[in-house]
Amino acid sequence: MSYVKLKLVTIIAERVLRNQLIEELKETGAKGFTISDASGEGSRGIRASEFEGRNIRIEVISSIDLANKIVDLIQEKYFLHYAVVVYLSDIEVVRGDKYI
Amino acid sequence: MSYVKLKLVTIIAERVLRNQLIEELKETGAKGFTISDASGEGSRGIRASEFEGRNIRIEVISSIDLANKIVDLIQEKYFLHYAVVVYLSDIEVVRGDKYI
Amino acid sequence: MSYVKLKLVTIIAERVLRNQLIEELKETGAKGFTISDASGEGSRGIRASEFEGRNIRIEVISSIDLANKIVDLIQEKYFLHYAVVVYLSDIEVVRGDKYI
Amino acid sequence: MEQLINNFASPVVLAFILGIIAKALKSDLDFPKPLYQSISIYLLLAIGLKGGVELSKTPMVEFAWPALATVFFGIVTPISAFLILRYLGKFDMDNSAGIAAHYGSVSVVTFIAAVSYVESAGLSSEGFMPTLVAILEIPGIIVALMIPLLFSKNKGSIGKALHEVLTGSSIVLLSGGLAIGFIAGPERFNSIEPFFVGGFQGALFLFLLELGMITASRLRDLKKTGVFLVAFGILLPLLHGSLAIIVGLWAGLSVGGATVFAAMVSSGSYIAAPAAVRIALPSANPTLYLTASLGITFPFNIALGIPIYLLIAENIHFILP
Amino acid sequence: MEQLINNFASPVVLAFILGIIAKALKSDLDFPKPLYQSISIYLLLAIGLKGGVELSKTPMVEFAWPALATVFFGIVTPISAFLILRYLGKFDMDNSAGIAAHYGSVSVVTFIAAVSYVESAGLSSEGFMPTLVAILEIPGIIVALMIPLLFSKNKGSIGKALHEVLTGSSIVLLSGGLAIGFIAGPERFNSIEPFFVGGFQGALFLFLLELGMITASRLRDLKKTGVFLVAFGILLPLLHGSLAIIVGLWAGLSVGGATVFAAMVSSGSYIAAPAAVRIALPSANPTLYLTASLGITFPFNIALGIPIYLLIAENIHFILP
Amino acid sequence: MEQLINNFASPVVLAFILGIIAKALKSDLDFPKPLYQSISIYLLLAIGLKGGVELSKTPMVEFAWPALATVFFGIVTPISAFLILRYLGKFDMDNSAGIAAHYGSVSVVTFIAAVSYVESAGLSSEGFMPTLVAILEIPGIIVALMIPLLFSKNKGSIGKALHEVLTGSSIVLLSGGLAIGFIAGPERFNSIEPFFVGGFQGALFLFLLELGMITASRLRDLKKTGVFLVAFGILLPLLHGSLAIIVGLWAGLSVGGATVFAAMVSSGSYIAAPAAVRIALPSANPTLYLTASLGITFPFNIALGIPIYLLIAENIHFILP
Ligand SMILES: Nc1ncnc2c1ncn2[C@@H]1O[C@H](COP(=O)(O)O)[C@@H](O)[C@H]1O
Ligand SMILES: Nc1ncnc2c1ncn2[C@@H]1O[C@H](COP(=O)(O)O)[C@@H](O)[C@H]1O
Ligand SMILES: Nc1ncnc2c1ncn2[C@@H]1O[C@H](COP(=O)(O)O)[C@@H](O)[C@H]1O
Ligand code: NA
Ligand code: NA
Ligand code: NA
Repeated sequence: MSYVKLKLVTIIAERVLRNQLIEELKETGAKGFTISDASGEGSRGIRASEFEGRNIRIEVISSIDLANKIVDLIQEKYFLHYAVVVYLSDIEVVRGDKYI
Repeated sequence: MSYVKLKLVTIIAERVLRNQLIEELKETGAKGFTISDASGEGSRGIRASEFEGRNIRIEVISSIDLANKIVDLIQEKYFLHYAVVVYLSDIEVVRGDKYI
Repeated sequence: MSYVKLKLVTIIAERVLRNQLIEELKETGAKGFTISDASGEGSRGIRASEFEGRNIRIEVISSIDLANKIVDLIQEKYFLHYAVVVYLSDIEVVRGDKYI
Repeated sequence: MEQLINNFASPVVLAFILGIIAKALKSDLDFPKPLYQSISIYLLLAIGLKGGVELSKTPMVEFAWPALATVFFGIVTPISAFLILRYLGKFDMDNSAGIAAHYGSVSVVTFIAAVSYVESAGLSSEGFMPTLVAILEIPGIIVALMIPLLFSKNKGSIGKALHEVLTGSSIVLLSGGLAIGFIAGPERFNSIEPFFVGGFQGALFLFLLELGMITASRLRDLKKTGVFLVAFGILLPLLHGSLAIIVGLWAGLSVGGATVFAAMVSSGSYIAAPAAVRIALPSANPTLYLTASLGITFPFNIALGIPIYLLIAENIHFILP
Repeated sequence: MEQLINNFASPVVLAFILGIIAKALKSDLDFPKPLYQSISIYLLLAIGLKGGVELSKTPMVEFAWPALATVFFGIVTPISAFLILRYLGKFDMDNSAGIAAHYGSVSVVTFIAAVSYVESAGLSSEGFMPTLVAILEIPGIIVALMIPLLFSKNKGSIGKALHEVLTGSSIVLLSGGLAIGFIAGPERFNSIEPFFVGGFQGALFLFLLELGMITASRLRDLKKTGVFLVAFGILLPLLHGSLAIIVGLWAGLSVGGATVFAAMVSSGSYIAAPAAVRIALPSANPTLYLTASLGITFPFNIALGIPIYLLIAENIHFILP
Repeated sequence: MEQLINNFASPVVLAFILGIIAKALKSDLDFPKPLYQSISIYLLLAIGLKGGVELSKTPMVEFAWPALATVFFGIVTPISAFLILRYLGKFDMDNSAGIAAHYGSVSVVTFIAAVSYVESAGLSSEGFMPTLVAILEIPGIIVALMIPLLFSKNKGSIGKALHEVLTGSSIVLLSGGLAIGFIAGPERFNSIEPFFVGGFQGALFLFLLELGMITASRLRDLKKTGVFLVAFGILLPLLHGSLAIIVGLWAGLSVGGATVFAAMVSSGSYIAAPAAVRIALPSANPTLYLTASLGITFPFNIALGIPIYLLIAENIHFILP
C-alpha cells in the first residue's frame, strides 16, 4: 500500500457562514468536504445565529496548493468580521488522486 | 513527561456502516475508538440511510501496524461500493501502552 | 502567507467533566477552545452521565508550552479515575499570535 | 373524482406537497433529525397501541385468513417485482433484487395515510390491520435478499442485514405497541389515549411535511433513473394493490380494510429495506431503489393510489360472491 | 394596572421570567436545540394553519386595507429607526442599518403573545392577522439592507441575504400553513386541530422559557450597549405601536386586531433579521442589534408593551371618527 | 395480588418492560437524546405546575408537618444507607457514601409513577407532594457527600458538586413550575392544561420506554455488583418506605399521600446524584451506584414497591391512633 501525503484543512466558523463557505470551497476546487457541529470560545464573542447551534467545523482533504488557497480565502474575506479559525495538518491517504 | 508517537486513523463513512465498522475495528485489534456525527460530500452521492443522519466519523488511536491494517480493511472491503474515506495523521500521547 | 507551527491538543472525556475542564483550560492559559459531542469506547466502561450524551471532545490550538501544561493537568488530575484520553498533533496556522 | 380532489385538499397531503415546494424553492427549512425520529417512534407506537387495543376486542378467527393473505403477499410481491425488473426492465441481478426487496416490505406511513383516508371517507378498517403491517414488514425483505444469495457472487452480509431487519426499531415499536395495547386493553389505555390518539393526525402532518422534503431530493434523481422505473413505480402498486383488494375481500376484510390492505401490499418500504439492502447488496445502486420506492411509489400512493384502491374495493365488493 | 398585573401572572410571561432567573442562577438548565427548533416549527405552522382557516371564512375586502397598512409600516419603520439611530444615536451607517432592519421585520412570538393576551382579555383579533405577519416579515429587512447598499462601501452579499430571508423557514412555514389552512378549510382542519390548537399555549410556554434563557445572556450585554440603545429599545416600539394602532383602527381593524397589529409593527425580529444582517452587513456589531431587539424590545413588549397597546387602542377607539 | 397484576398491566409499566426487552434483543431502537431531555423537561414542569396550582388552594398548615418529615428523611436515609453499606456490606468509605447519596435523594419518575398508581387505585395524594420532592432532592446528597469529606482523603470538588445539585435543571424546573402554578392559579392554568395534563401519561409512557432501555444495560452489570447489593437495593426501599408510611400518616398525609411519600423516600436518584457523586467522589465506582439505584431499586419500586406501599398504608392506617 502506498500512502500519499496531503493536507487536512480545518475551518471552525460561526454557523451563519455555512452555506456560503461550502459554496466557496467548491468554487476554489475542493473535491469534497466533511462538516459537523461544534461550539467554542475564542477572541470574538456573540454570534448572530446562536439559536441554531453555534459553530460548524468543516474539513477538507486537499493538496498543499488548494490548502493554501483556502487559507487565503478565509483570511481575506472572513477573518476581520467573523468568528472563524483555520488550520492545516499533515495527513496520509491511499488513492490520493480522489482528492485532487 | 515522555510522549509516544502513534497514529490517528480517521474514517468517514456513511452511517449504515456504523455497527459493522465498529465490530471489525475491534476484531482488527483496536483498543478503543471515538465516534461522532458528521455530514459531507465527496465523489459518491446518495446514501441509503439519509434519514438518520448522514455520515459518521470514527477515530482510532493506534500503532502504525494497526493503522495500516485498518486502512487495508477499509480499502479492500468498502472503497468500491460505499461512501467512505480514511486517512492517517501523526499524534503524540502519554502512556502509549494504553492504545497498543 | 507565513504559517506558524503550533500544537492542537485534543481531549476526549466523559461528559460530566465538561464545565470543570473548560474552566481549568482557561486558567491554564488557553485563549480559546472548540468543543463537540462524541461517544466511544476505551479501557473504562460505564459513565455516570450516560443519559445526557456520552463523551465530549475538546480541542485547543496552543503553543508547545501550553500543550504540555494541559497534558500534565489531564494526566495528574483525571487519568486515574475518569474516562479521558488526550493527544497532541502538529498544525500550521496564520496569525499565530491569536492563540498564544 | 370528487374523492380525489378531497384527498388532495386533506391537510396531510397538503403538508407533503408543502415539503416538496419548500425544497424546490431551496428553502433552508430543515427538520431537526431528532424530531423526525421522535415522530417516527410516536407514530409506530400509536399505531401499534391502537391496533393492540382493537385486537383485544376481536375474535381471533377473523384474523387468521387476513394474516395468511399477508404472508402470501410478503412472499409473492418481491418475486413478481424481481421478475419484472430483471426480465422486462433488464436491470442486473443485484439492482433487481435490491429494488424488489423494497416492494416486498411495507411503508408504514402509506399504511397510516390509508387508514386515515378510509376514516375520512366514513368507512373503517379492521382493528388488527397494524398486526398485518408487522407481519408484512419482514418476509418481503428476506425473500428478496435470498434471490441474489442464490445467484449472485457479490454478497454482502445477509445475516447481519436480517438481524437488522428483525430487531429493527420499526418492528420493535409496532409489535411492542401491539402487545402493550393488547395486554392493557381499552380501559387502561384511556390514560394515554389523549397523547396517542388526539395528537396523531397532527404528528402525521409534521411527518409528511418532512417526507415531502426528503422526497423532493429523490424527485431530482428521476431523470437519472429512466422512464422504465417511473412506470414501474406506478404500475406495480396498481397491480399489487388490485390483487390485494381481491384477496383481501376474499379473506373477509371489509371494504375499508381491503383498501388499507392494498395500500400496505403495494407500498415500498423506505426505512427498513434501504438499510438492509445497503448492507446485504452493496453493489445495488441506492439511487435506483430509493427513487423508486420513495420518489415515485410513495407520492403516487398517497395522492392517487389510495383513493383508487378504495374506488376499486367499493366496486369489486359487489361483484365478489 | 390590574391588567398589567394580570399579564405578569400569565403562565407564558412567568415562563419567560423563569428562564431569565435560571440563567441568572447559572443553572445548567438547557433546552436541547432540536426542541427549540421543533417548537418553532410547530408555532409557525399552527399560527399559519389557524389563520388560513379563518381567512377561508373572511370576505377579501376586509383584508385589503390592513394588508396595505402592513406594507406601509414595513417600509416606514426601518427608515424611522435608521434615522433615529444615525442622527440622534450617532451610530455609524452599518450599525444603524443593521439595527433598523430588525425593527422593520417582526417577532413572531411577540405577535403570538399579543393574540393570546387579547383573547385572555375577552377580545379577539382578526383571523387574517397571521397573513399580515408573513407580509411584514420581509419588506422591512429589504428596505433596511438597501440603505447601506446605497451609502456604504462595506457590502456583504445582499443578494444571498435576501434569498435567505425570502425562502427562510419562518416565511415558508407561516405562508405554507396559511395556504394549507385556507385550502383545507374548517372541516378538514378538525382532524389536526387537537394537535395544533390544544397544545398551542403549552408549546408557547416552553418556547418562552427558552427565550427567557436566551434573553438572559443578552441582558448581560446591556452595559456594553449604552443607555441610548436601552431608551431606543423601549421608546421606538411605543412610537411605532401607537402609530400602528391609529392606522390599524383606520384600516378597519377591531380593538383586539389593532392591539395585535401594534405588537407586530413595534416588535423587532430576532431570527430572520440577525442571520440576514450578519451576512449582508458583516461589520455591523451583533451585540448591538441582538441586545436591542431581543434583550430590550422583546421583554418590554411581552411584559408591558402589549397591555399598553390594548389600553391605547381601547381609548383611542372612542376618539376616532 | 390483583392490584399487583393490575400494576403490571398498566401501560407505563409495560413500556418499561418493552424497553428492557428491546435491549435484550439487541434491537437498534434508540431514543434520540434530545427527545429524552425534552420529555424530562416536560414531566418536571408538568408535575411542578400541577403541584403549584394545587398548593395555591391548600391551607399552609397542612403542609408544615409533611415538609418537616421530608427534611427528616432527607437526613436520615443517606446515613442509614451509608451505615448498612459500610458495616454490613463492607464497602469502602467512598463507595458507601456514593451509593448512600443516591438513596438520600429522590427519583422523580418513581414519584410520578406512584402518583399515577394511587390515582388508578381510586385514591389521591396531596397537591403539595411535588413540593416535597423539591425539598427531598437536595439534603440527602449533601449529607452523604459530607461523610467522606469528614473521613476520606480522596476528595473531589464538593463545592462544585453542590452548586451543580442546587442549580441543577431538575430543581429549577420543579420549583420553577411550582412557583408559576402557584402564582398563576387554577384559572390562568387552564390555557396550558391540555398540554401539561392531557399529554402527561403519554409522555410518561415514552419516558419509561427509554428508562427501560437504559435500565437494561444496568441489569447486565448485576453479576459484577454481587448479591449483597441486589438485596440492599430491594430491602432498603422496603425499610425506608415502611418508615415513611408511618411517619407520613402521623404527619397527616392521606393513605394515597403516604404511599407516594414512601415511594419518594425509598427511591434512589438516578440523574442529579450520579453527576454530583462522579464529581465529588471520583474514586467511587459508578457501576455500583448506578446499578443499585437504577438497575435494582428503580424497577423494584415501579413494579412491586409502590403496590406494596399502598397495601401497607391501607392496613397501617387503621392501626395508627
Ligand atoms: N485557541 C483555540 N483553540 C481551539 N479553538 C479555537 C481557538 N480559538 C478559537 N477557536 C474556535 O474558533 C471559533 C472562532 O474563534 P474566534 O474567531 O477567535 O472567536 C471559536 O468559537 C472556537 O470554536
Ligand atoms: N476531499 C474531502 N475532504 C473532506 N472530506 C471528504 C472529502 N471527500 C470525501 N469526504 C468525506 O467522505 C464522505 C464519503 O466520501 P465519498 O466516498 O467520496 O462520497 C463524504 O460524504 C465526506 O464526508
Ligand atoms: N484507542 C482509542 N482510539 C480512539 N479513541 C479512544 C481510544 N481509547 C479511548 N478513546 C476515547 O476516549 C474515551 C475514554 O477512554 P478510556 O479512558 O480508555 O475509557 C473513550 O470513550 C473513547 O471515546
Ligand atoms: Na409492499
Ligand atoms: Na417591526
Ligand atoms: Na430517597
